Amino acid sequence: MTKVIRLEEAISKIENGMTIMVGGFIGCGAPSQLLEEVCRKQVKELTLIANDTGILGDAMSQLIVQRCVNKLIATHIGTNKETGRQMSAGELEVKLIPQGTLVEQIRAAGAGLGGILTPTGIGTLVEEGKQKLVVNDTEYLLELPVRANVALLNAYKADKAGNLVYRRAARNFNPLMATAADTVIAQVDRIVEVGEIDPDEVMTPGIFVDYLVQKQPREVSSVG
Amino acid sequence: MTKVIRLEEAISKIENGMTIMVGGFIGCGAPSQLLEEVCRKQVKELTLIANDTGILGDAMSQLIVQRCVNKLIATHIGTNKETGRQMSAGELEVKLIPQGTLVEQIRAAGAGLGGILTPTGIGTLVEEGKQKLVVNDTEYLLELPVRANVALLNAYKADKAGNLVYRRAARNFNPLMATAADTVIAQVDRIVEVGEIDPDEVMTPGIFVDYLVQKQPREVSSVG
Amino acid sequence: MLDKEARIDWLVKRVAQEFKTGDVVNLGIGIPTRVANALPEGIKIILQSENGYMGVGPVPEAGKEDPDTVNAGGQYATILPGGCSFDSAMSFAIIRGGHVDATVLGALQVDEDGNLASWMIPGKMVPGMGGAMDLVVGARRVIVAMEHAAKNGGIKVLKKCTLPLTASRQVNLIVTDMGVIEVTPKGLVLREIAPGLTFAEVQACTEAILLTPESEIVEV
Amino acid sequence: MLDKEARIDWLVKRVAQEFKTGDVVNLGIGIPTRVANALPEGIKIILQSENGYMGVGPVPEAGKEDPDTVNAGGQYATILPGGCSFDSAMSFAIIRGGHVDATVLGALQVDEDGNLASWMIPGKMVPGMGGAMDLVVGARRVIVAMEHAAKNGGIKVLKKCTLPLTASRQVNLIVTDMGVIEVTPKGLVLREIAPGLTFAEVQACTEAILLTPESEIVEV
Repeated sequence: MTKVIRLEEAISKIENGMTIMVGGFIGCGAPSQLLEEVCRKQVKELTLIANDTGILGDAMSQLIVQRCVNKLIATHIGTNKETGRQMSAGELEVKLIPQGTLVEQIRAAGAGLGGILTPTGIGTLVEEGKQKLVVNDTEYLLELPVRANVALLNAYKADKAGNLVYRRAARNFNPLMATAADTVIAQVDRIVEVGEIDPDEVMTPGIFVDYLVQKQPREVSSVG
Repeated sequence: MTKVIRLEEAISKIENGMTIMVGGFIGCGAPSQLLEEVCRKQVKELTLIANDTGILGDAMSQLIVQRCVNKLIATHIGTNKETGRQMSAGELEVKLIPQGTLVEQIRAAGAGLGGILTPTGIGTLVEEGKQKLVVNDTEYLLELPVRANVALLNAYKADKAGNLVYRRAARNFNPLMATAADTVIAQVDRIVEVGEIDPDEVMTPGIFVDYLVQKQPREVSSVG
Repeated sequence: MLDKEARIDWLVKRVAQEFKTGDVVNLGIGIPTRVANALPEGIKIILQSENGYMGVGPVPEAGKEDPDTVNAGGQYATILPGGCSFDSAMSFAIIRGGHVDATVLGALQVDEDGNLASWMIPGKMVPGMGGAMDLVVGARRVIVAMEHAAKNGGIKVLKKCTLPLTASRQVNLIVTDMGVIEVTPKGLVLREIAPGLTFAEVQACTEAILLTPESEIVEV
Repeated sequence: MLDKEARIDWLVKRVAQEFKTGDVVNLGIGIPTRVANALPEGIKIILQSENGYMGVGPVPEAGKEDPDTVNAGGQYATILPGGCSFDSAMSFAIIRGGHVDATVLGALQVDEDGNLASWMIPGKMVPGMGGAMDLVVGARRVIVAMEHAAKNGGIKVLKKCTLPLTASRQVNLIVTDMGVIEVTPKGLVLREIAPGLTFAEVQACTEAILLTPESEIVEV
């Protein structure tokens, strides 16, 4: 009963109308091949939770361009002009959240917390509709957990038990999202046998990960 | 300006009456040589925040036996009978906290959160004096941040910039406490040059760590 | 009737039948720990140790103990291939976040509402709750594994716990050396009786009223 | 008066004088990024990148770019020896938890109460706040580094911000190509004036009333 499955089978777990979380930060650490398959399959009416919507042209941006998403929860959309255009045209519902808050909301969902108190956003539009609490004379916003049906992640290395290792800045939201979705799918550069990763090297325990997809090497197109 | 200092100099940062956090879980991952020096120096009236008070005879237990502590915040004291004795005799103030709650309280202090909502303790004595909030029809306790003047940690490896690596179950509370004290001191088995630890291997960023103390090898006493 | 040790063996084996391959399980100290060695042929579960790792293995051979690898009871342990270590925040995120399929733990008292008392006897024994409160609230299934009666003969399966609670209404199953009791909205249902015992004998050692699997109140 | 590029250079060098060795600093995109290359001789600061690492180094040589090592603006970057990588939870624990000594960032508007607007112009430009709101609330010191006037000549240092705020009352210092302005409980104090300018010239480009270092209201 291996966790390693084919790309098409992995993406078949995502149904129209689902909420998905996608790791990555302006493309770095985003599961590009999983996203390409979501676009190819034309999954629709998704709610997308991600730091951003990539740079116009990359795999993440295509989720928006190809209109797979009708609701977006993100921290920054400035690097993909199409997201702003669809938002302004009323075609895409967008909820912008401070990055540190989104991180904690995802973590809270994964960790079974009912919410966290953050000072971020006090005195700004972010306050709207939220409960405020005062602790030790400081005002905080109560921010609630955020979870998804499916998380799409990118990892550098995995063993067949699903233990994940990330590399450099490609880690970002990936390990948090691994804890906060019903189904967790990771695209991995290198899949190794159980026992080949030292216990201290693991960044996401395998119990969180349902499916692994081997990332396919691509030919680098020569310039000119 | 190195962070590596002598044991005596490190422990001189702790003054009578301070609040200290100490890593470790029933001795595993506890900074034994730092604790021995606290006892030797007879620092007094400490508030101690730790998972437990060790096993009678080990370095952690000696903090209690030698009466360095007059207030204890812990999750479990069953492995050190002297702690229970002092508590029953009214000599030591003890506050028992669920382990997952203490973890999040320390993390909240380090992460600038005003508190977290946990379901743990609802319907028990742990509720007493705490604010309850209902989120999505579930009751939660609001638990507040816990921080200290000084954190005493144990790590397996460090570079001279203070980046720490822990080993196996000796990690436990150490990385959390590193974020939640004004002064952070780590006892380290192996101190290496800056650049010798891969960025992805680091478990506690060096910016959190003020001082490193080289752990001294001890002769293993032969049995019998 | 079986002798005491055989009854405990029965209990341990019976708890072990509750799992399927891949389940993430946290075993408490004492009787619950023995469940790891009583799994049915072919069933492989993943054991979590709340002090910070996944994939608890067997006790190490003499001379191969690693001081950095101990279990939550402080005893030397091992980590199996495919296991991983983490800090206490991740450990309790796993526990509280519903990522542990079952926790098996002992009890001082348990009652017909699924309340559990396991962490203190006021004025007498206050070891602290450690990770138990989080485990009982967070695990998907809470299984109490204990001797049916206290050492002094005192009754432990009650109408209402009298000791301070570990958690309210979280226990799903009570497996003792006398039988297997499910906590249901109607009350405690005695699903199985240990070899050689009768329903009446189990009820006689139980304060709470036990229901038969047909869920009717039984005249004792 | 210096030409525009020289005035920006002055601004960047002036911001760089605010740090001491060992300071943990987060630099925003644009003018703030240039501060890294303008530090006084012998001063070494530690740069944090909110997407997940500490110890931001110089731009990599051509051909040595690592797709996993980019800065928070998405450009290729490097990690210096002694640096370390982490997830977004740790990154914002560092930021929100007060472990960043200073953040340097641009602004659309800033006012005499230390309010900052930098993340949106309603109906026109809504890129989102990214990590800015956390940085401004969490960093021990918030330094705004920007051109004194908007490209269209509009005034940016106001009595009261009119755009949606990034944070309330968090700005400590405003360094522009015209001068260095400290936010104090009494109001904005013009501590330094860029070479070739007069107090009156700076005030003329500023809606908020500027105070002299002697903290008296100046007749312009």
